[in-house]
Amino acid sequence: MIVTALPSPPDERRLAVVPPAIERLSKLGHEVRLPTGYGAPLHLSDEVLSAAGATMVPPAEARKSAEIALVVTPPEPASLEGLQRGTFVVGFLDPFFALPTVRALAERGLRGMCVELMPRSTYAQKMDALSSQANLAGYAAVVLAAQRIDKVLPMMSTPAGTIAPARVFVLGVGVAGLQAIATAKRLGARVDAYDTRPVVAEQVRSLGARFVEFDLGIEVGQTEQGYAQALTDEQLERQRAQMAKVVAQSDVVITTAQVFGRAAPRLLDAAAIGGMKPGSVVVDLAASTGGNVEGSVAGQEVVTEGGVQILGLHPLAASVARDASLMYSANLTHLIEHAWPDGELRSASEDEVVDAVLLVDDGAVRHEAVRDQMEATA
Amino acid sequence: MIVTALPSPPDERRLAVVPPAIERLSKLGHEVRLPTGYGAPLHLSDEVLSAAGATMVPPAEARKSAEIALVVTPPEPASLEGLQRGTFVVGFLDPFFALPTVRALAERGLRGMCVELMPRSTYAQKMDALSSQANLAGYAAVVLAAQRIDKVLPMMSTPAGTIAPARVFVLGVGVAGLQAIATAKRLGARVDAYDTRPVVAEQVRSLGARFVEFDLGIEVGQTEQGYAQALTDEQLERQRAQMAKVVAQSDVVITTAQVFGRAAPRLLDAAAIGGMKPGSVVVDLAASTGGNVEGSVAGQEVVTEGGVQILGLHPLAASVARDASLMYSANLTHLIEHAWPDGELRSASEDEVVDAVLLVDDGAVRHEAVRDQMEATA
Amino acid sequence: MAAWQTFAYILASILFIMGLKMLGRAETAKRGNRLSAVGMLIAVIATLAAGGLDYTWIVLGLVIGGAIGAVAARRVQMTGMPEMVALLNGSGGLASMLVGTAEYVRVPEVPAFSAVAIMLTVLIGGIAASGSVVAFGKLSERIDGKPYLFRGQKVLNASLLALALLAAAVVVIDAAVIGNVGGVTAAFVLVLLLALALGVLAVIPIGGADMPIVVSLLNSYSGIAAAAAGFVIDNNVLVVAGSLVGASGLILTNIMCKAMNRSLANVLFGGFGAEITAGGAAAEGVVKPLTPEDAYFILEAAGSVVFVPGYGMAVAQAQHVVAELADLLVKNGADVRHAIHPVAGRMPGHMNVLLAEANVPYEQLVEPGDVNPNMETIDVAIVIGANDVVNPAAKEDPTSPLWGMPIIEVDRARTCFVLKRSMNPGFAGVDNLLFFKDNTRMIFGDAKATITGMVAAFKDA
Amino acid sequence: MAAWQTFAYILASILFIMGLKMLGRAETAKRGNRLSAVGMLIAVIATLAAGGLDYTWIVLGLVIGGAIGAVAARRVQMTGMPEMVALLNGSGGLASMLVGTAEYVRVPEVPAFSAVAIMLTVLIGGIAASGSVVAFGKLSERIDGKPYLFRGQKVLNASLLALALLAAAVVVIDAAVIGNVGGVTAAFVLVLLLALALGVLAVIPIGGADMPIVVSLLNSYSGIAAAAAGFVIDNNVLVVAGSLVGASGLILTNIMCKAMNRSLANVLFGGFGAEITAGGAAAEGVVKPLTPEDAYFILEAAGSVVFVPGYGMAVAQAQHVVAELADLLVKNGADVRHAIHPVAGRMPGHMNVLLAEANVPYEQLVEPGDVNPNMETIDVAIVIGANDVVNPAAKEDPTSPLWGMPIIEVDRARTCFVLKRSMNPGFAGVDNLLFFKDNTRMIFGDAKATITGMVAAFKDA
Amino acid sequence: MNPLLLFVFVLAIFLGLELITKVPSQLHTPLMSGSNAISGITIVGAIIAAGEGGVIATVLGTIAVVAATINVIGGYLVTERMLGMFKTGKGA
Amino acid sequence: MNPLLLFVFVLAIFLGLELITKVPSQLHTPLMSGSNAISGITIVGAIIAAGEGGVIATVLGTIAVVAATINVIGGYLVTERMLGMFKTGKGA
Ligand SMILES: NC(=O)c1ccc[n+]([C@@H]2O[C@H](COP(=O)([O-])OP(=O)(O)OC[C@H]3O[C@@H](n4cnc5c(N)ncnc54)[C@H](OP(=O)(O)O)[C@@H]3O)[C@@H](O)[C@H]2O)c1
Ligand SMILES: NC(=O)c1ccc[n+]([C@@H]2O[C@H](COP(=O)([O-])OP(=O)(O)OC[C@H]3O[C@@H](n4cnc5c(N)ncnc54)[C@H](OP(=O)(O)O)[C@@H]3O)[C@@H](O)[C@H]2O)c1
Ligand SMILES: NC(=O)c1ccc[n+]([C@@H]2O[C@H](COP(=O)([O-])OP(=O)(O)OC[C@H]3O[C@@H](n4cnc5c(N)ncnc54)[C@H](O)[C@@H]3O)[C@@H](O)[C@H]2O)c1
Ligand SMILES: NC(=O)c1ccc[n+]([C@@H]2O[C@H](COP(=O)([O-])OP(=O)(O)OC[C@H]3O[C@@H](n4cnc5c(N)ncnc54)[C@H](O)[C@@H]3O)[C@@H](O)[C@H]2O)c1
Repeated sequence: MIVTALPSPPDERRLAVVPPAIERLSKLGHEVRLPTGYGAPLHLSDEVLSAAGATMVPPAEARKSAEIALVVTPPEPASLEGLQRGTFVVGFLDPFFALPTVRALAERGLRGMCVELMPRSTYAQKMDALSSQANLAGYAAVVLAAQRIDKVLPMMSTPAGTIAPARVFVLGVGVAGLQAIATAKRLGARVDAYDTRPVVAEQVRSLGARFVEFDLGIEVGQTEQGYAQALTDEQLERQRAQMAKVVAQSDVVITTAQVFGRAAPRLLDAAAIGGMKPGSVVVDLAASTGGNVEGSVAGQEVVTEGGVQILGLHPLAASVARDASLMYSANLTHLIEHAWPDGELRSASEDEVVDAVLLVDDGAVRHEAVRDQMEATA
Repeated sequence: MIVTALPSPPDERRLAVVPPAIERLSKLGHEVRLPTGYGAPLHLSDEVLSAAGATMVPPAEARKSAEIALVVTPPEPASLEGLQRGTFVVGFLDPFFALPTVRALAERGLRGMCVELMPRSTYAQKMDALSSQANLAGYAAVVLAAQRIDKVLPMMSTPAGTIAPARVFVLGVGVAGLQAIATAKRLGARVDAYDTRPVVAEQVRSLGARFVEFDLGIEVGQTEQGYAQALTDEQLERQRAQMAKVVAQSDVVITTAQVFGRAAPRLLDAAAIGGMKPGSVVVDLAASTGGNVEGSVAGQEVVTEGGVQILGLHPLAASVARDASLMYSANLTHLIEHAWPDGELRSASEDEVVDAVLLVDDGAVRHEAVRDQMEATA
Repeated sequence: MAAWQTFAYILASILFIMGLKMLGRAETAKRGNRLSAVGMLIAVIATLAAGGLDYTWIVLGLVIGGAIGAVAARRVQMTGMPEMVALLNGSGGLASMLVGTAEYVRVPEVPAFSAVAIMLTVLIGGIAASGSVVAFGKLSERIDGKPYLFRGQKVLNASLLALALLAAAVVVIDAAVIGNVGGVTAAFVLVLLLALALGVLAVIPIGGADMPIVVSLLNSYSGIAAAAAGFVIDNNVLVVAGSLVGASGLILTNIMCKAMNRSLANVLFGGFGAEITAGGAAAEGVVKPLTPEDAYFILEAAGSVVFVPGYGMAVAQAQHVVAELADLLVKNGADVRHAIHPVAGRMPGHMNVLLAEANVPYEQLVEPGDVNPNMETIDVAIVIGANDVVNPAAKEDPTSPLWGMPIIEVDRARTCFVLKRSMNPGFAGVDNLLFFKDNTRMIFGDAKATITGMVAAFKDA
Repeated sequence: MAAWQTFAYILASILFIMGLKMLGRAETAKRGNRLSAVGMLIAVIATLAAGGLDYTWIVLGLVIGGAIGAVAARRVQMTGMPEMVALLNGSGGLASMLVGTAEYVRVPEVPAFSAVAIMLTVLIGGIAASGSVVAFGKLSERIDGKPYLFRGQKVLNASLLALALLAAAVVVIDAAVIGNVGGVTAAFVLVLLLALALGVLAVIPIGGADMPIVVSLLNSYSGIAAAAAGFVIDNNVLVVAGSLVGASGLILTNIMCKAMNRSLANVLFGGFGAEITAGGAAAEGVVKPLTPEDAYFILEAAGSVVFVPGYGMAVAQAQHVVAELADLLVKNGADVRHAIHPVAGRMPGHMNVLLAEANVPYEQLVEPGDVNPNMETIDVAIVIGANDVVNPAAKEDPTSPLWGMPIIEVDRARTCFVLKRSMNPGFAGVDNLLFFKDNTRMIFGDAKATITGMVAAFKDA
Repeated sequence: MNPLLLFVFVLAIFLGLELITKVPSQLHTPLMSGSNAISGITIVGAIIAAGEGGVIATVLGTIAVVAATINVIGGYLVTERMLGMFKTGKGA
Repeated sequence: MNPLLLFVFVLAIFLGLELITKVPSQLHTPLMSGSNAISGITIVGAIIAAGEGGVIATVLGTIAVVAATINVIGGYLVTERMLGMFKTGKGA
């Protein structure tokens, strides 16, 4: 197959292919054709990319010949221009929110492989880009918070007095939340964490942090795929009230709560944030899907009147773009390797992974929930 | 005694007195009079300060009545206006470089207590502001570097491949260097460190890092006070050459090398920096005394052509201003408690600490090296 | 002795052996005690069944003794156990002494070897009997618990012992050369009286706190007395059971000594140890080293422990084992804290980094001000490669460069372990008087190795 | 027996006891061996000095035997030690057998008890003698090291043993009822021959790799034979030394079994164990649990160890003790690595965080691809609370949801310990066939507690 | 006296030294008391002394029997009571 | 036979069981060999058998002495050689 990558938007430093992925794809017999200047966001020159095995061609040419086009974020419909019908567009397609992109794919007869739809099985984990990026985002969130807050995270007993350890509160303990907990613990903070799924309590404790229990009235489960179920309004209210107390005594709050296919739940309102000490930091990892925190803006830093900084981390993991690209490109490579075992796409009816990720095929959207959403907003 | 504090310059967020210090000074029988709005950089309102026991007065009044005036950085000569003769100005006075300030103090009949001159004895450690600030600076340097670099510090074995741990190289292992090592280790980096004083090798290893040995021809000692001795030119040359190799393979370099009373030694030249990978980060903690790194500018972030970021961290520890102020104010409080055991200043001839720190008294500069420096530049 | 009787005695001995072994482990202790009781029953029955005895007095003795024993055992308060054991041991010693005497009286011609055995029985049994009574008195506070001391005590005890041995020699020679001249000689009575006196004199100078050790030692003595009695009446089960108790009692005594941080010699020679302690002269210049193994016995019995880490912990990279030891101590019921001195290590927060790495809970970290006020109530302070921060010169010696610095006052803890590699001073270069204090024990060696040793001792228990 | 002779024997026995004890510790082993040699010398001299013996043949025997022994000991290669010990043990067993026979021949009227002792001496001595020769053959590869197996082996051995016991009973009854009718009876000869045959038959079915255990067991046998000979000639030092070796040899055999991960029963009943292994039927459904204590013996002898941590290590917070155990293994000379599977734990890099916290050097961390190719050469793989990432279903069962995922193939290691609390599946909910593999040992319980136990066993050694 | 008895003595002493190694502190007193009860084995000697005749020996023997029985009965019962204080299972 | 001998036997067996607890694997063979040498104590029996007269007994006894001496001398020397391989100090 001939593989290319569509350039990322200017505020996105991650790349969908970097040298190790190029090498691997070439070894598998694929040809990688990249638009000149593709590596610039990561200081990768055209020479470096060709040395790894890529053919550097003018952008238009890259599109024209491509059979697979890799993307980091859902491409603007305009940027799909020039791709041949039947070409696979593979990457984050944000199916529930980037509806124009999905529509454009279908209309142009392109085929969309959406990595967000990857099954969360043990086997598929090497192709699970949501996990790989969330993991780095969790790390980056803590590092950012540590840099922004005006105190140190660890406890220090010094001749000038003892500095108490900072309190970090992680809300939502998926992959990102776990890594955030681990990183904050490493830096010596006292970490509390909370999630609606009770199974994560053990995982939280396995990292040495404390799991905060709120009384929500009833137990909340998870879907088969491991995603959280949505809470009722009343449950959300109870949770908010009890959480405000924990938030008030925290120096850093990191929120990562997502519900698959929906806007992120609003966990902290202005009142809760208002209870925090001036100088405290809130990092909202869900900012781009609506935000867990009232007032958070994706990609921006907002300082409240009370002196609390709310950082809407976006795009995910962009602050560790080099490693994020490494992981992401490896995920895509694994996917290509799995889906085209010998140049031929596995049939969706036989392969669970292809069935799950193949979002747009033959001009149609294959995923029911996405279809519903599109109809609703049409 | 009546204690006040001179406001810090706008780019300095640290304060010389914060509530715990106010409480302690009041308990010792001193009166703390602060100019209104003093706490603004740290979001401390006048109410909070008065609640702690300070009297909030208009700035001019604060100066007029003060017997002791605390500072965070050497005050501009102009800002000494309004202090009565005989008033003690206590804090960082940067005696070898802020000569105008020293001169102004002497000329106006003020008395200067310079905390940089604190003896480095075990007993005096609680008053040692250089240590307390350097400690936080070491932490802040690593956190800043971690935030700026486009990869993660720890090793991560993930389904998408293994991320190798970042390599951090700490140059100069005083208090700041040690804390930098500890923090980088905590974050999971592979840490190398180097210092000219061989005694620190054990300390480096005690933190789990590797001490890099360079062959400098001869052994280099330390002064009685624990400060490093200056190296000869030839030694510096050898060191530079061997160091370039280590630097080239590092993702983060943190330099902290200082020599008491002199400009910081130049450890890394453009060539060495040029050998580093694009995206790497260099943090120069000595930027404000001339810099260990060619091209570093205090308080600025410079990106080289090769894509290396050079961060001149300045002012020290300002990024963790809240804790830095806590420590610094505690150091000063301890000094006041020690120097004025019952309202009376201990005589310099009897007390080692007072003798050391009392830089300007009776219109004269008491410290010989500083006097020499002043004469040389006069 | 009939073969079946020997077999019964062998069976009894096996039960004693297994019983003793099992008594040393919590899970099996109960079963062990019962096994050994069955062994005793078998031995008694086998003895009675051998026949040839007039049962009247025996049965009378058994009934009276049994009744007294049973009632006493039932009545005694749980808190009064040690003194009860002392009394019981006293009657055991008395019994052995009487058996020896009876044999001497009964047999017309005692062979020399038997005479030796008899004298040992009488001497050791007598000491155990009267010593136990004194121990009982001290434990139950019928006698003042303070050590009774007077000049020349050592000399007196030594002379009395010499006299007793001399008298015993006379008896033996009597027996060997001219044959036992029917009946008790003056020399024999003298041995008897001196034994009783020695028991009193040996125990009286020892302080009440050491009494449990003394009782254990006297228990070992009465075991040996029983073994000696076994030689007197040529009875194997007595020899076996007595020797077992004698030897294992000695080991137990040693274990108890270590748990109380006393040396066996100190207790063995009674008053001598007490006298030195009472003298109270600051034992400056004398360093008391300890092995990690012995340290275990003290830690095992400690209710409150404070760790004081310093730069040496960092050098040794001992933080993980320290955390593990702390864990074990907590599990063992001790209250454990880590007191971090502000200047410990080589950078501010040095100890925090290490202990956080080892996952020591923040709740266990305290400042000097939190432990100093109650330092007297701390059973053990473990100083791990710290030096300047625990140097009492800071409060005792105004000429010291450390003078005036607040320290962690481990010198006031009940016991203080100092773990370091040598007597070298720390960063400040100041010698440390802590090392010479009475309650300080130096554990030399790399701190990690030392603590690893303590941990091993714990896990092995 | 003269009193002085008894004393000499007692002295010799004490030296044997101390010698044996010291032989068990590396620091004292040499001194221990010499002490026991001195004990032997004393025993021999005391025997010779008792007089009443015709020295001609004795001296001849001593000289010839001494010369052969000394030359053989000097000549043997260091690598040939185990077979040398087997031969030496064989001559010891032979000697006891002959002593028993000689006594039977010499004494006109053997009492029943002595007859029993003689028969035991002959039987056990004979087995030790011929068994040792076969073991020598296998070890020196003069006999094929493979287990010789045939149908009905068990039955044959059992019948021969029964026959031997029957014949021995005849001899004893002979002696008891009609008196020893002067000279060797057919029954006696039969016992002798059967003993020799049993020795051969018991050892021949055992594989060469197990021979050291067999030699140790035969050593214990020959100790018991010596003790039995002691009863025959009413000699106490024989009884003591023989029983000591017999009992301690059994313990040593047990220790060696554990180090080789074999059960004593398996070896004791000779071929039976081998037969099962040879059968080779996949023992699916049978789980073999192990205690941490026994695991120690295997680890102690391991030259290469791979740790495979998983989510359970995180839950148990066992990382610090894992690092400690790894340290101890390295000190013990083993090559140690930690193989981190990419999906181990519950987040990417989960294991890295934990192991970095415990200061495991990065050099010890490897990926599955680094260990899988040489897994056969790994002595022990320790799986710590991992499950899915070591599930062989990923390569063996195409219907499994894990099918196709690269795993860490610990099932191919020589021995694999799996530390978990139960047989529950992991995150993926898939049952794990690894638990049932032949070379897998399950160590149930919290992983931290388990490893702590292993560490304790190590430190205690 | 049978010289073999010396043998028995030596072996028992060694065995006694090996038998006990490490004892948790709560067991110190029960172990002491339990082994003290065993040292009451002198009861066997006392019985023989009390039963073999001779007036003085009988008197002394009877007193010895009383004393030894107190030791034995009291010792076992007291030990039993102390051990009853521990919860079964992991008492250490 | 003296029944006390049984006593001796029982005690020695128990002592043997207690004497060895944990042995580092390098010492397995030396310990086996060293204790094997001790089991050569049967030499005492052999000497008596060879020296007490009777033709057959003397023949058997003499062979027994040869065999036992091989065991004793060979055993101690072999053990000594094996232990010589360890460095002194911490050999474990
Ligand atoms: N905290 C700071 O910011 C800072 C900065 C600079 C200097 N200081 C100074 O450092 C000192 C700190 O006091 P401290 O009590 O922590 O340390 P210290 O007084 O320097 O004593 C450390 C002790 O640890 C022992 N040690 C070293 N390696 C060891 C090992 N592997 N195992 C066991 N023991 C070992 C040494 O004794 P052996 O050699 O006998 O083993 C030494 O006496 C103070 O004087 C302080 O002023 C502190
Ligand atoms: N790495 C990631 O990013 C990530 C994220 C989400 C999910 N996952 C999934 O998680 C799994 C990871 O595999 P894994 O082998 O590490 O874990 P696993 O398959 O979940 O097995 C963990 C095992 O640890 C045992 N365990 C739990 N607590 C223990 C304790 N205290 N002591 C001893 N054992 C204990 C459990 O058995 P007992 O209950 O019998 O003790 C369990 O079987 C994979 O299926 C992977 O797909 C991974
Ligand atoms: N099988 C695999 O190998 C594999 C791979 C990746 C992830 N997973 C699992 O999938 C699950 C989801 O991971 P993710 O990181 O993608 O999750 P996510 O990003 O979808 O959500 C983050 C977290 O937010 C939580 N959350 C949702 N609503 C909340 C609310 N109102 N309050 C508090 N918390 C709320 C969720 O429970 C979840 O834990 C995890 O359990 C993870 O272990 C499994
Ligand atoms: N007694 C006390 O309690 C106490 C208190 C504080 C500091 N100290 C000691 O004082 C010493 C200095 O501490 P500091 O942090 O103030 O030092 P500093 O800030 O003056 O210098 C930082 C480090 O740079 C090093 N350096 C100088 N020239 C160099 C070169 N050319 N190459 C490489 N490294 C070079 C120095 O050796 C020093 O370690 C330390 O040893 C510290 O432990 C002691």
